[in-house]
Amino acid sequence: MLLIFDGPLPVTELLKEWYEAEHNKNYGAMVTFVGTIREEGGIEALSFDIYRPVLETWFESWRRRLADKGALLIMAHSQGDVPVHASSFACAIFSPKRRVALEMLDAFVEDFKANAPIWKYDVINGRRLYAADRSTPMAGSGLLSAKE
Amino acid sequence: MLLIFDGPLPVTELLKEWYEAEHNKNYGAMVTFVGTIREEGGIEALSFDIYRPVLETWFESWRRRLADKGALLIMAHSQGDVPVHASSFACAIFSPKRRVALEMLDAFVEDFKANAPIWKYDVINGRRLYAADRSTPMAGSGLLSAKE
Amino acid sequence: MVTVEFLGPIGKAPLTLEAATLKEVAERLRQEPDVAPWLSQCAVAVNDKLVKSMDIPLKNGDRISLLPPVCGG
Amino acid sequence: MVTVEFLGPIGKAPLTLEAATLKEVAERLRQEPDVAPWLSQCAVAVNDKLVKSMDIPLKNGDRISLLPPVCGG
Repeated sequence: MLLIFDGPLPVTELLKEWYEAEHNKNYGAMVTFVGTIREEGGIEALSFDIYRPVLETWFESWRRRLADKGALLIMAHSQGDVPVHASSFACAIFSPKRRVALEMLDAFVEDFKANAPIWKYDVINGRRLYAADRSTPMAGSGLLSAKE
Repeated sequence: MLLIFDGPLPVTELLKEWYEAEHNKNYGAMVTFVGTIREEGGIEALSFDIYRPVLETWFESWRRRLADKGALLIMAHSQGDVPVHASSFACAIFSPKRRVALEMLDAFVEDFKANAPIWKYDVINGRRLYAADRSTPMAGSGLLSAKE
Repeated sequence: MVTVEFLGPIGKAPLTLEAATLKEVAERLRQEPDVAPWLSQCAVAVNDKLVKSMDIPLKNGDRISLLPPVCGG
Repeated sequence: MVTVEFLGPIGKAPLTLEAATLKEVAERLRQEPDVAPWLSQCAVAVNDKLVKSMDIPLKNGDRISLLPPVCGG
């Protein structure tokens, strides 16, 4: 399940919904990751663009990878502005085995940072500035600049 | 913060309290682990004994290790009976950096399984049977059987 | 005719152009001064599927997307 | 006099005995048939502090705890 919200995530409601929906399905472990906007560099907020069609394909490949291990993957992300100290990203993995949950949480979050088609902007004095210095080219970038 | 509950953990309330207390303290990442009782081997419940003085010392050394990295560690565990599909263990790490959160969650949970002074029993037909096959000798075990 | 769209911070309106291959698209985009600097950092999708090779035949109506460096979370 | 307590599943009431060292405690416990099989699997705490060595002097009133294999979570 992939959820997109306009603005901050309702984190406590999401965690509650996810736990209540899954705790009785015989998973032994739930792990979660929540990303919250840090106050730094004078920002008021971060702002996000998402390209949903490619995000859905990327998420679906992870969902299947987890399902093959008997585990369930859920994530939520914000688009638009998210103020300092609010949260823009939450995910959960439910798994029969704790090792799968712990290892896949790490692998999923790192691949999310590197390959999910989401763009981040600092919001400073109401202006939206691309966070180029914190961004990572997706796998396969540079194809159209290749000389052959 | 180390919390001990008689019986099942109120998971959604704990996650809500922890997130609400910490989300505005400029941690960028929250990770959590929740352990839930699986229905297997005909059990009604698991039951737990805790030796609190040694658990507190063990937890305090982890709390300090995390604090040295700027991170906050919280955990809750049940004592007594916890029915199938209810939860007996929950922990959270709040950290400025996601790598610290993800790596320390894994390391903390694994050390918890190996060295936290908690004993597990299957509850079957109302009888409490030590889960010897799933238990691990703590670091330094066997001291009193050593020949010299 | 194919359409090229520029996602996220590139901030450019879509282009419509004649191209039979991705290589022809690349040649054309290298001539656009507001796009050329992005090319080395962008992933490419054809009809929302990421591609790893320029040897992809294009057909009328195909949609090519340029995805610049990302930072979710 | 020191007290030896048996945690978790060992299920035995505390023993009180004369011992000046952990080594003397070990010698005594090896003679208890309901405790001896646990010794190779138990960690040991003196006054709630885990110890790694038998060279620990004991004093009157010390409390020794045996901690059998654990499984929290």
